[in-house]
Amino acid sequence: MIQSTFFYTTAIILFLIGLYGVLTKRNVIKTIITLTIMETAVNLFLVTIGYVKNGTAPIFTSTISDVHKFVDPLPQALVLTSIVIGLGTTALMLSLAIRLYKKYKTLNYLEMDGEDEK
Amino acid sequence: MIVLIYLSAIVMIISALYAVYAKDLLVSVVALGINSLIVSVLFFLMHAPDVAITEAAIGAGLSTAIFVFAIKHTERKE
Amino acid sequence: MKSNYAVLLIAIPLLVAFLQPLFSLINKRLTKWVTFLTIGFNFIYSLKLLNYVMANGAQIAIIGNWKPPFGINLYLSPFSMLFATIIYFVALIVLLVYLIDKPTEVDDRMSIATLLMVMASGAITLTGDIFNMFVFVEILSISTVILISFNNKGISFKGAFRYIVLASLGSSMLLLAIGFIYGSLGTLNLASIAYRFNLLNPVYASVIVFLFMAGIMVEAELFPFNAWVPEAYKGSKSYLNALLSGVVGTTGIYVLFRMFITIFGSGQNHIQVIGSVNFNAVIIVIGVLTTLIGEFSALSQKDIKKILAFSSMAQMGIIAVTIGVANMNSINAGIFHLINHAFSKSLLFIVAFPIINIVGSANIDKWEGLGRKNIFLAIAFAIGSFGLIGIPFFNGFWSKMMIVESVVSAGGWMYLVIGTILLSALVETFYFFRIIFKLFVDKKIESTYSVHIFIYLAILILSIIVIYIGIKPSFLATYIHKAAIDLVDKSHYISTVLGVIK
Amino acid sequence: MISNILLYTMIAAVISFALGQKLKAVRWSFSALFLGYVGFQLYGLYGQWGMVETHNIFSLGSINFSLNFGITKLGWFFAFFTTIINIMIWIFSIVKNMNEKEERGINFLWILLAGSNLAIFFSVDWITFFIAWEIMTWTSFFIITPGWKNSFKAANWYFILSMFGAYAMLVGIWWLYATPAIHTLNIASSIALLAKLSITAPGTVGIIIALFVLSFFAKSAVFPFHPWPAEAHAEAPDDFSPYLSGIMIKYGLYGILLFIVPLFIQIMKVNPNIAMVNGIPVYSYILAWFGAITAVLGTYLAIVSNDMKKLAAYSTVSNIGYAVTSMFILSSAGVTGGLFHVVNHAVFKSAIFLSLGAVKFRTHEREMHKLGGLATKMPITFLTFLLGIIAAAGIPPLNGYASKWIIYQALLSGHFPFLTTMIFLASTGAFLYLFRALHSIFLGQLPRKFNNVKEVPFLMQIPMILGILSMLGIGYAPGIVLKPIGLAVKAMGLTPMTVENTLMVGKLSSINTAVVSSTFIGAFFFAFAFYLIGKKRHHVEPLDNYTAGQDPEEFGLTPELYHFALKFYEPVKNIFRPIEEKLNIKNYYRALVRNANSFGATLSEMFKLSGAGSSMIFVLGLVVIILAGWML
Amino acid sequence: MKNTQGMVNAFFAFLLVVILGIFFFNAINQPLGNGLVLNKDNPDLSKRVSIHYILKNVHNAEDYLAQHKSSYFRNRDKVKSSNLEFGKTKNAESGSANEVTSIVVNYRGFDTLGEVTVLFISILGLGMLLHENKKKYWAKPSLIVRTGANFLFPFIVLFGVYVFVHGHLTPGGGFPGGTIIASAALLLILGLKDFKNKLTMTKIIESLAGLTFAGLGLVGLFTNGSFLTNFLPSGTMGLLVSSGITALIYIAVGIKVAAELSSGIMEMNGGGEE
Repeated sequence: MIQSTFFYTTAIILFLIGLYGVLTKRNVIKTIITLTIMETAVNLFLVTIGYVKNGTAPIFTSTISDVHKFVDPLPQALVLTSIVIGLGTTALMLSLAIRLYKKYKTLNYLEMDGEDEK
Repeated sequence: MIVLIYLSAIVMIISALYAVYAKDLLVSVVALGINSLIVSVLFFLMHAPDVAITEAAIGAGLSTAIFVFAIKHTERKE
Repeated sequence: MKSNYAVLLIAIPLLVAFLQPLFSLINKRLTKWVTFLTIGFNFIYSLKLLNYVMANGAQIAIIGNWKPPFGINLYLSPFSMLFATIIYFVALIVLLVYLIDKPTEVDDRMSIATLLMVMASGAITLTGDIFNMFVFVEILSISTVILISFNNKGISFKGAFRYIVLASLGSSMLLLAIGFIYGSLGTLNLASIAYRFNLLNPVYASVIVFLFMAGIMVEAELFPFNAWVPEAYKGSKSYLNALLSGVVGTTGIYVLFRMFITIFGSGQNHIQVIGSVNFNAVIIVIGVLTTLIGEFSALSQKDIKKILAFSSMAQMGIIAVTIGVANMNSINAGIFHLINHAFSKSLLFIVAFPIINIVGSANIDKWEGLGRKNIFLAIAFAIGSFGLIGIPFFNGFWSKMMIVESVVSAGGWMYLVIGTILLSALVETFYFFRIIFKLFVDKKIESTYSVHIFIYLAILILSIIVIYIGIKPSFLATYIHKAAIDLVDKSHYISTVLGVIK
Repeated sequence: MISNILLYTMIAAVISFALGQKLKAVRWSFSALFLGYVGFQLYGLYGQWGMVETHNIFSLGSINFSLNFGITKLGWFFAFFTTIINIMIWIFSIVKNMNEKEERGINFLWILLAGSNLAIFFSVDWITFFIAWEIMTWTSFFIITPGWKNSFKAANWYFILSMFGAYAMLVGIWWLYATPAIHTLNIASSIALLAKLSITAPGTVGIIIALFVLSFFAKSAVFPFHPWPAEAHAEAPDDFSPYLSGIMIKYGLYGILLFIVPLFIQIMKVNPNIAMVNGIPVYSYILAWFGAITAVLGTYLAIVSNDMKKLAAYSTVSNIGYAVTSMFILSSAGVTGGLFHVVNHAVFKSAIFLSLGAVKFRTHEREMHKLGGLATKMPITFLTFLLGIIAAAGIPPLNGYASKWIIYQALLSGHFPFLTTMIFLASTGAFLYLFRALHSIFLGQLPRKFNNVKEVPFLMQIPMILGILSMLGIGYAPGIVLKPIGLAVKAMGLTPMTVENTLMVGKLSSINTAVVSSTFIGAFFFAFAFYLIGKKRHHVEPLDNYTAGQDPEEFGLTPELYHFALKFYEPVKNIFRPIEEKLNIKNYYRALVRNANSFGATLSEMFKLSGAGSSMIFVLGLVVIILAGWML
Repeated sequence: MKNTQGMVNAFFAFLLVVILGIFFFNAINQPLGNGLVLNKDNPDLSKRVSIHYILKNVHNAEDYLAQHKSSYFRNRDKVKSSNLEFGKTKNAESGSANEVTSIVVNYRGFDTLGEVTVLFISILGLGMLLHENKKKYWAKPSLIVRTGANFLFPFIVLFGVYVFVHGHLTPGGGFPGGTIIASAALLLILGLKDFKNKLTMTKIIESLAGLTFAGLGLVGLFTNGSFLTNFLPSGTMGLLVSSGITALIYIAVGIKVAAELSSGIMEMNGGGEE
């Protein structure tokens, strides 16, 4: 079955790509995209922590109820919450981006110096 | 089966790089959608159906919609 | 169990917040009053709990009837209740001013955001579970964004955007740290993390602590993560900045205190060297850098909001140094200084609000002669800055004395640290002296803005506190002493929560 | 006993502030009367040595903060003579503040300052000393800058240097408390323990002494910190300058006498392996040199200054130099001389400043070349100024001579040839600027616009007359002042000089001041008699000259032209110009300020850089912090 | 000058990313030897607190910890647990067949309450920032989309309701169910030309749902002495009416998320209050 180190490495690589993007990109919406990538990477990392080799989904059904083969449900609960938090922050950041664009007519963060800067 | 998973992981990383480097914002939003779609597939393969559905509905579905709305109200080129 | 009702401090504001949209359909000003009354309830109830806890020691409040290592619990101790009470009190004073600010059509959303922000920071001080703390940190950062963009100028959106980028960067790192902790220790409860933290592999543990620090330093306004401070403070209304620095900053530093001395600390001699990384030195270097940057950037500023922003960043740096030094005196000094800073900085921000309206601009060169126009505001500003700088018989003096004593007694390269801190304190004294001098210059100012009675009330309350702590700090000293003991005593924390002696 | 004196001072300050805007005279006379009562109480306290009162404020962690006051011989002496001088000044300011707008705030802060002044002299442990020190510093700022536009630039140097000194002392105090060998806040015991520690850990003791010396030198404007008194005294309200240069600048000297000098004496006794330079520890010798340099620098700067109050301020700096030098040669004559000079300087310098205040009260002019010929118009002020500068120059009948005589005794008997030459150079140089001031202000030609200048009201003349009497009195019988000084010197562990009411016995020689003063006074009357007998002098108008019958006015001649006062010592300035360019302390300070501001600007610029730039600093910050974790 | 500064900045960012990369990989691949570390190959669940959530024997574990104190941490698997059977076990501790839901709502319900507030406050912030957002008219939707929208809307809503009603039995729950309903609303916005935002109605639904969630929690506090306790019997595992208030809470969460996200999308689409 799948080696979980593989998922850990993908998660970390994705996280680092996102971090690199945040630090270098100047476009407002591009930064939001890179932050979302980072959040997905962290979610992938969290779920891989709960992954048990050849386990089954932690749900009792009429056919499956062998408790010891269950995958760890707690990281999944955490990821459930963190995905929705990610959605919340992304929605807020995007509305900020819209208001910034309406005010400064540009999405490039460097060129946003309005008159009330001084 | 294993090859499929390794392949999807590679696609995920490529779509993430694409999302970061694409000049056109819509293209990078689509790449982001692909990325979260593949992640929800991986969640499913890791026996986390709950998270898979949520990631699909929120990550692929709604986030992309919100991004498109935002681009509609601002501009497309970087 | 009586202490389980402590969760009301969080449940009632949440319930009221969910109801606020209905109130806003009736009348927007009503939501302002509802927020004020709920925070008032929170303050009174937390005062009662504080005295209860001071009398019979630390308690835990259980949620969902699952005992601590398995369920989520709130840890009510002199340290956490003291800070919850101070946060609610500062928020109450700021809301007093917000009640009479001119109405806007987004007032209902704004009062909900303030209510949730204060609830979240109170919850962070109380919670005993690491993921629960993450969720409340998230609520805190989102409502801070709303608070900053309430002023709806270009700069406030820039400040808000920069804050939310850093905050979500920090929270992903926080989540990564929680993942690492759960992966190795298999628990999310702070007490059981504390109990088994030293079993961790040193390199692994240092990664956890670095990631956790990255997550919290955004709220605590410490060096690499405080790029948002100047623009956010310039963008938001000045009395709301009192919330930013008094509530958000205090919560950030509270978490640093709690995590670095009780949870990651090594029992009696506080933070230990994890693997090859000496975290005492890391925090001290962060604190010194923040203080230097904060003070010297404030020197060249002309805008009062930015000056006060940089000065609150610098004070947080000084408190971070006391966390780094981590002997008994320095923890007492850090707690005392954090309380003093919360009061005197909020007083300065609240006084700045009417002054900006009277003078018409936040640029201090235009403030000349204000003392002639409104002597009460000028004296209040002087009291606030004396409290912050540490003039004898004002509240900052005692905590500054203790900070110098504790850092000097740590010996070794601490003399360099105390040198930079006092150099920056000298710079801070200078630019506050420059502002006070400008206030009392003999010049005429005409303005029609009349200061509302509530603003005077808020300023009066805070000035009385600043002076009272200065003259008779003994009543506060008992609280701080108990809080410091509760903070440092790791095995007591573990035994109250888990019932297991370390 | 002392704490309720301080409490009454607080109450008095509030009462006098509460008095209405119109009751100015009542306010100042009330404060003068109150201080008289305090002086009387202090007199009553003479003799109750070693009585200590403690009030503990709170204790947290392992420190308990408490205010404790006690009467020491040195402290009582300083407190008593400063209160007397303060009463004199307040009588002067009753009238002076008639048309002063800011006087209500100044009065409130000044009474608090007087209270903190007493608290400094009566504090027995370091915390009380530091609290009183900071209250004194802060109240004096707001008196110097009571809201006048340009007084900020003048006072900000005073502010930065004294706060720098205060923080240095703060670190010193807590370093004392933190070192396990000492671990006490009481001043006396910290001296003894520090001396013992100097055997084992001379390095730490050296740094602690350096910190305290830094703070005291910053307060008393000794060599590296000498520029601030000029602007601060010039800009201060005219009745506050005598207080500032008579009393406030002596706190540093009080600190030295309280802590540093007894410490050096103890170290000399206790610690055998100390590098000695003809009888005293080497660092005490170096500090003496600092005093000497201040004396010479003060004289030079006084010579070249053109503003009368700046001139007086620089002369204070040079007098401080004499006192510091004589104190640091650690002989009993040296310390007595230094202490005596502090008192004498306070007396004659406040007399000089009072007369300058009177001149400014009438003429509202500070530049010396715009004044002249006021002697006839303001005789009493002229007389005070004349006797003041004679005392400052150290000429026998007046008190300056007595203390300078002891200082020279100490320097010569201690075999310090170079120090003596420096002090001698400085005090002879004093003649230059003192008589220049006398000539430019009182002698010479009276400018037209001061024709109807009258003498200052009688109430302002009283302190001046008191000044004259005390100068003559101390000159005639220095024993009155020298006896309490002897007690203080004995408390420090030195054998006091043998002194009678009018007799002073030094190592090399002894002098009977009564005989000396009476001969001088006799000679003066003899000369005065000659002046009266002589033929009636015919006063020649300067304008009565060969303008060939034409009216001198149209010719453009005015009396002011004949008043040579503007570039009086230009040649002296030209001699020292090359040196002044290179090592001018003021330029160094200005450069320091410029760098601090630009450093601040670049830092705040770092935050403004949006997007790319700021993330670079973000990254650098993280890398620095991670490395700090490893290295330290 | 600008791109050189960009280059320098890119280099520093790359430097930091490499350092953090080394950090993380080093932390992941630590040998199992000295000290606890992330066990990659087969994480032993019995070392984690979630073993009790799976076996639903948290109360037994609490008593065991109370008696055996610190030895509990070494032998967690000795805690007595009853075997669980889908459709058979009665009145189990948390009663919901889906373990993840039992953790999300029952064991760690407080997090979900926080989570719902996060969504509530961020949509509120969105509304505050965009409330004067004018509607930008899109290209006219094609015929297929218009008819499809009207036709598909009820079915998507039905599917969403199904997902969050069966939250405690099958995968999915309040959050995905709410999002599906919100995507149905999105479909309507795309499909109908004259779509008017119904914000006040969504606001009322949203606050009522929130009220039920917090209200249930408070009822738990006042009846059983601690917030969010499951005061209803948890019935037989696997049936629709089981696991006490967990199902009710998840339905409330589903409705709240649905109302919030749809009002968020309406505001994002612009056109203001209606």
